[in-house]
Amino acid sequence: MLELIWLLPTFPLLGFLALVLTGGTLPKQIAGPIGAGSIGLSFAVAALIAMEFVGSGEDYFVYEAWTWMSVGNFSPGVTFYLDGLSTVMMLVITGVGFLIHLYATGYMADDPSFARFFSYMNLFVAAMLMLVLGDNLVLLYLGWEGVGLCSYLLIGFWYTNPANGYAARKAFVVTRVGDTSMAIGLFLLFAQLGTLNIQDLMHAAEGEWEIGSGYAVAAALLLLGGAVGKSAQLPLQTWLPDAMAGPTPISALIHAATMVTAGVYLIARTHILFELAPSVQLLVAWIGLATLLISGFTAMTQSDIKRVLAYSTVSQIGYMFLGLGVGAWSASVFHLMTHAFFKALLFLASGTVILSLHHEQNIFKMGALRKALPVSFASFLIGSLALTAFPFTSGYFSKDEILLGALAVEGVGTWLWLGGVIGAFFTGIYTFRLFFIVFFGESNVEHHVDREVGGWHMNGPLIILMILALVGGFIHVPVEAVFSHGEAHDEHHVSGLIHGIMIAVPLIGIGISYLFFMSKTFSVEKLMSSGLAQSLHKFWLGGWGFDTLYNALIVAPFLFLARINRKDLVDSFYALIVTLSQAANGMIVKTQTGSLRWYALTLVGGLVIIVTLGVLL
Amino acid sequence: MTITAADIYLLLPLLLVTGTVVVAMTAVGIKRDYTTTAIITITGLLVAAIAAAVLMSGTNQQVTPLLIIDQYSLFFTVVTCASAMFIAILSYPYLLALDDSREEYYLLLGVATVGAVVMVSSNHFVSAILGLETMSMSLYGMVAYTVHSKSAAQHPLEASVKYLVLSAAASGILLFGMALVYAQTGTLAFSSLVDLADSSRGDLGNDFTIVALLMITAGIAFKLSLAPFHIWTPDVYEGSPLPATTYLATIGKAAMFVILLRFMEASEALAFEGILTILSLIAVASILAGNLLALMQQNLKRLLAYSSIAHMGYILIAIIASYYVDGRIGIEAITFYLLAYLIMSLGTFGVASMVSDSSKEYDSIDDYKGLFWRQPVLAAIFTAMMLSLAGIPLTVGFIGKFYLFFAGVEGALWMLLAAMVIGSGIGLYYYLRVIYRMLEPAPESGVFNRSGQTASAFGVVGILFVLLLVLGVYPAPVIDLIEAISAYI
Amino acid sequence: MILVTLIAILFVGGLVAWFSERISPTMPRLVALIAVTLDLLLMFSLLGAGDAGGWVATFEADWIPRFGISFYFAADGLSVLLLMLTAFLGIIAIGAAWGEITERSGFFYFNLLWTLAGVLGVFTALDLFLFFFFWEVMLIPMYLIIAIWGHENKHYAAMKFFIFTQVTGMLMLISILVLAYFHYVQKGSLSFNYHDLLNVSTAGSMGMWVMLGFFLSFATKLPSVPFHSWLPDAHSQAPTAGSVILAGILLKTGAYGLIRFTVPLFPEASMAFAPYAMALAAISILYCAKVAFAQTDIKRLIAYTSVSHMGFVTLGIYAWNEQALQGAIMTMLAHGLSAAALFMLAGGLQHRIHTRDMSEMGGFWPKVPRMTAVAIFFSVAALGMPGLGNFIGEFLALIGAFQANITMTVLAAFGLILASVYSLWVLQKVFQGEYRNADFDDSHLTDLSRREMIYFALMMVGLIWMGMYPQSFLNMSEPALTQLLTSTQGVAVAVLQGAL
Amino acid sequence: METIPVEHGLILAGILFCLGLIGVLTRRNIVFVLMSLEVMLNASGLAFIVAATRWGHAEGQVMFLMILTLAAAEVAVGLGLIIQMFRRYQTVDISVLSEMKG
Repeated sequence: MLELIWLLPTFPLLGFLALVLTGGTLPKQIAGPIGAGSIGLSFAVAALIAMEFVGSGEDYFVYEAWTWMSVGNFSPGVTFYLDGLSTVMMLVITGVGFLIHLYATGYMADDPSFARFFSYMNLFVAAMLMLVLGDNLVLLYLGWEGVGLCSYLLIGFWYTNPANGYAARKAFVVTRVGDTSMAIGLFLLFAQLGTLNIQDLMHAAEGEWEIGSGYAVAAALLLLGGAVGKSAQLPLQTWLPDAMAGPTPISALIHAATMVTAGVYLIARTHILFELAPSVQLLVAWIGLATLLISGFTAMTQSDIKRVLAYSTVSQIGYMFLGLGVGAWSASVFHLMTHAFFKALLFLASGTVILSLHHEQNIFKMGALRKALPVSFASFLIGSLALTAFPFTSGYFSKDEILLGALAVEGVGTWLWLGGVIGAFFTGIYTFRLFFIVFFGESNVEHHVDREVGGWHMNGPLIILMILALVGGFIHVPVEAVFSHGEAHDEHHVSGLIHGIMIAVPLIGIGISYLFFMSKTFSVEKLMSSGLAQSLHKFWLGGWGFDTLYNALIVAPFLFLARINRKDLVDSFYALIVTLSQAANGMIVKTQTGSLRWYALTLVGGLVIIVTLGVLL
Repeated sequence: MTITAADIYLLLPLLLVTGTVVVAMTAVGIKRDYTTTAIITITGLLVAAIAAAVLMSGTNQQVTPLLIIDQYSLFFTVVTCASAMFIAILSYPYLLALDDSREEYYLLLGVATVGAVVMVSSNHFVSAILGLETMSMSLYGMVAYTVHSKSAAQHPLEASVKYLVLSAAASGILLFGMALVYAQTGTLAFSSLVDLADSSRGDLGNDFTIVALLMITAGIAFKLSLAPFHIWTPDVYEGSPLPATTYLATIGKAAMFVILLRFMEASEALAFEGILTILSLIAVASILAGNLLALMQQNLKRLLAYSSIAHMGYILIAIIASYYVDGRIGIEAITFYLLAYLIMSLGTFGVASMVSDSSKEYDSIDDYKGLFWRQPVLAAIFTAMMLSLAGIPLTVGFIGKFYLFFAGVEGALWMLLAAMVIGSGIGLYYYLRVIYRMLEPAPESGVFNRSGQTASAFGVVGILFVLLLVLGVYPAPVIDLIEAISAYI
Repeated sequence: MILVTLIAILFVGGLVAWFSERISPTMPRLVALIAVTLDLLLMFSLLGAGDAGGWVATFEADWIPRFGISFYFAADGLSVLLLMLTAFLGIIAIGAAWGEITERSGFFYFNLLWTLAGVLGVFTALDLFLFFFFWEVMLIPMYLIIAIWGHENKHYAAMKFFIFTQVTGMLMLISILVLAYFHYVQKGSLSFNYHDLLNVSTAGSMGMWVMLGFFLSFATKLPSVPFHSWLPDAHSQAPTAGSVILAGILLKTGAYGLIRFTVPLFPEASMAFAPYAMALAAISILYCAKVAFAQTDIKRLIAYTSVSHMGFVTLGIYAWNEQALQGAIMTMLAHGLSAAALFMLAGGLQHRIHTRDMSEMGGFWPKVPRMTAVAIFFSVAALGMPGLGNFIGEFLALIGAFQANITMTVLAAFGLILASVYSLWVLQKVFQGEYRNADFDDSHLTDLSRREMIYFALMMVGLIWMGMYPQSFLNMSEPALTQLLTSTQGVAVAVLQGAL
Repeated sequence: METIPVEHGLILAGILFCLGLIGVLTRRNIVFVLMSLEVMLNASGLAFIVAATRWGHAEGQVMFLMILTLAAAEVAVGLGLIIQMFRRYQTVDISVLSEMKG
């Protein structure tokens, strides 16, 4: 059974080929089943494999399809590596992926390029599986770039609008910056350790580098660069909110559930390396913290329903990074999974809302929709609770573990924990701000909602995800073997007070947003009246001005250089040579006057010159 | 001293050419007939060439103090006579339309060839001057030949007067230089000028020798149109009727160069620092001036005149190299390049005269617009010739350039090589310009005069074309031959 | 013998094609296609282990004994790979010209085949004189192709192309002569034979100068900044087939020269020069990527990207270890296909809408979906997407170069970012966005024909093959490279020990 | 008896030669130009004779005779051209012969 693992990426790939080679001309009745079905099949396989693997009690399983390339001592194979971590990932990808595909068959039903959409989606899943199953960093890099490509194609799916194209390019290029740093990391690792097979690499690193050695730090930093790029963490987080330009299922699949968590996966995969570089590991924590706070603030100010969710995604991944940074590996992976559930749920639900309101995304043009859109309402309720870590929802357990992990760190631990808690507080506020504004209050809907779009293939996935979002916290993540020696700490005693705070804070957040946006006890307008508040609001709304900064520092100068040198400076040098020789020709031709006496003069002059020269020399 | 029968036998080629002229003259005396005169001349030259070729088996003998008949001189006798014959063939249709007596042209051509043959086999001042002036005199005539013709498109008069005056002045300088050398050495034969201190009368000093040598150099440089004595070239080329230009540009140059080579080798003039430097300067100046002058030139004949200046500069590099290298590579390079230069110049002018005649010459580059699509064969040949002049592989010009480069490398003359590279770089531009003109779509109007395109003319350029390619692709036999004959210098 | 046959077939085929025009104007392309296909088939007989040195086929005969020059052809795995690339792209080029060249087709295919013949000669000649001979021979027909069938500014472009390559070629000729003279001085006889010259000691400043002569010529052909500026003009003016040959094959001759001649013949000088060469490579990659981004003429843009990509080749070559060299070769092959395909797309567009100005294009996707798909594929390939050939090449080149020179490698790696910038920019400008019925007449803006699709499909398969199972190519060049590496090992070690 | 040093003779010839050159340079009338050429040639002839006397050879005189014939021939051709020129331009000023240039 296990050696059938190669089927996992194969099914989506076949689906992709089927859809592409037919030139995207397949009718929906066929394209839909192919698109969603291929993922369904690989989910089935994944489930069986997972069962057998977990049952077998093995630590890992390796299957080599073929040797990719072999040059000297550099010979990465197309090899699949299965262990607890990749099991979780592959289940999330295929499972959630399948649900989202299913949902999409309904959501995209009216789109003319239906088949094209699913071809991209399938390619994405294939690449994502490569990423998590690859046993060497080169294969991982293949998946890594592949998902980036699909993300680009899907963000720019509605290409007629230049804005989408821009968002797509931005997403690709910004992540490419990270990818490049990661690639350099790969070069460094290979140059130093002579292999890119992850397991060998980790052992070699442990063997050759003592903790905190320069190479370890450098390599870890470079890999981190890749991770922050893909997972939209500081300082490369700017692309994700714009990425919402794509169809909503994309946001759910790529920009919430799977691709953006690839960074988390990478760091978890190479956690040994990060343990060898404690400073970098701590940096990961701080990056996570900063990101989750900043995006938390920003989320509170957004008015586009998907941008709110996008920023919340960024901040949730921030939690995962925080967890990784404090060595709560399994906690991060756990949160990765639960987040996949409830964030996918939220996005899909928002999709339903948007579609029902004829592509309206501004939350202030919604309101009082709980009657009109019952399914979405339910989904949002559950999703928001899970997101705010409401006790005993999935999000509660995972976030709890992460914060405890943070607390356990000596020294800065308390501060990290405090930051995390504050983040949770804001999570409560912005999540329910969204919830209340959309589903309660008076309706600002422009064109009235006739009926909630749905049907089994849209509502089915929502319901399943609701369940998962609720009870996902009780799923056991089989990753002990992976992090066996890496786990930062065993469950030690934590005072009830701490637990109390961690439960209470999000609730307070929810309460505040209730007072603001539900009961209107406090008025946002009054708050906004102060100049300081307004400027703050502007600042947060603009995502803390990162875009502006990067435009000024990088984009503008590049465009300027490109513009001034369109003609290619180097060429003008050769042009100069041409001009010079033509000028010389112009001058020397003047000597050909045609006058005999002048000719005679040159004859004599020449004679005189050479004779004098000759005598002098 | 007496002239033996053996000497006569050795002088056969020379005598044959002379005889040809006499026969032709008598024929004209008996009955004026253009064709007959032409045929007599052509066959005579052919026979002479063959005779010389036959003699070319290991003979190396001084015939009278004036002439040296060795394989080298015989090789160039063959080349000269053959070229003269080609020119004669090409001239035939050209002059056909001339509204004036045409027969004497062949007499002039014959006499000029006599002079050329004397030059290539001379190692003595007297024979050198004798040959040179015989050739020049006849050339004055050839240049001015169409002067009576009302329809002659060129300025033969202006050309010939300029050529006459300047050439005579140059001869004067040359003669004076020779006189000084004679005063120094006491012999009119080419002989070493080094270490005269022990000669019976003591010498008149180094500077004296240098001045003498430089005057000779100047005189020769003028005839070879080397900078700064090049300035007459374009006008004379443009003004003369094409066959005369061809003669001037090919045989005129080659024969003169042989004399220069023999004199330099015999007199060891290069042993003098000053001479060496001056020659290097002249070479560089010629290469740069020639190519730069040609850069924007629109008149084909002037363009070729300028390019010939550059080419003479290239060959001069080999002469300088021959001083530095111990082997004979320099002389071989000169010999091969002269041969190559004859082939490509003859070809180029040949094609030009095939589309022209004495009343209308197509000597503007624009006249060749679209030739490639009108007359592919002719254009292909012309292109090949241009590429050869530019020194592109598959053509003899490349092997020639290869030879020169090799000589330069062995002599480690980096500066001169640099000049040659730069020069050739500029050269590419104007050669390609001509080719590009021919590639352009043909204009509706302006069809060429085809009277010049006789079978024989095609035969000539055809032969030259084949030679161009064969020597360009498989030069080994000729190289071996040249290696052998160069031993005689 | 087989090698000579390969070349002869093309030379003869060219002549036949020229004269076959008299029979019918469509005859020449057929003749050309047959000739090149025949060559390609014959080449399969070269797929074999070869002797100890990895030479699969050799042919030697006297040519100019006076100078020790001989007709010496030989091919090892490296050559064979490039030979096959040449023949393959030759077929593609004929395909590109199939419908485009209607005027004087006979002479066109004559030139096309003679260019290919020259290239084959370059890839197989092991006598340096012979090599130079072919090196120049391939230029003339290329010049004619640009000068006759080119676009609005063809005279300038053709002239520039010719003069750049010729002048630097002359410098190489001088270097070759000096090298032969070295052999004369050291071994007492003249020889232009590659294997003889390998034994000539070229250490010292003179060696450096001579090496520079070679490098200059190859760097111009490659091209590398600052000798690249002939390329954009040549490319933008040449007919599509011309661009395909130029980008796909001719540029590779420069890289081949560096691998085969420059480094092995002058190991000391090359090792000393390597840092500067790698710096030039990095500059080429970044600078030309930047300039490319600024272009509005789509063919110029692609031309500049070619320079940028060839930078990785230079980088790999001067890193001179197995990964880097394999990377360089893979990049040569992959770029050969991707660049050729991109130029065919650009040419196809120009053929359809008679403009190369991207500012007039936009939103073509719905009108030409197949072309768009192809364009996306090859742009993505060009920006180094894993799974496609270009990635293998560039990744190997970089991973090898990193072991030799970290700074330059890191700089070069930034090229990966810029590559994505300009590639996606082209897609945006041409295919995405709103379709506006622009100034040009779009009545001919039709999607790719079945014939065109076949060519592109062939190239796609090639790239995917290289990307997913490069081993079949790596194995071919492997023995040749080991040979080269061992021949220069002593020096490399010495350099590492700082002896030089 | 006391002979004239060879230098003196050569210097004299040199002066003559320069006179000739200057004539060629300065004269507009082509007839005078031809005459100046004569002077130049004869100057070199004189130089030959002086050189010959230095060595007591006859070659010098032979050369001089040759130069005389040479000069004669040159003048013959020259005068022929002058007539043509006068026919065409009604002048003997050489500056009219400057139609070709560049």
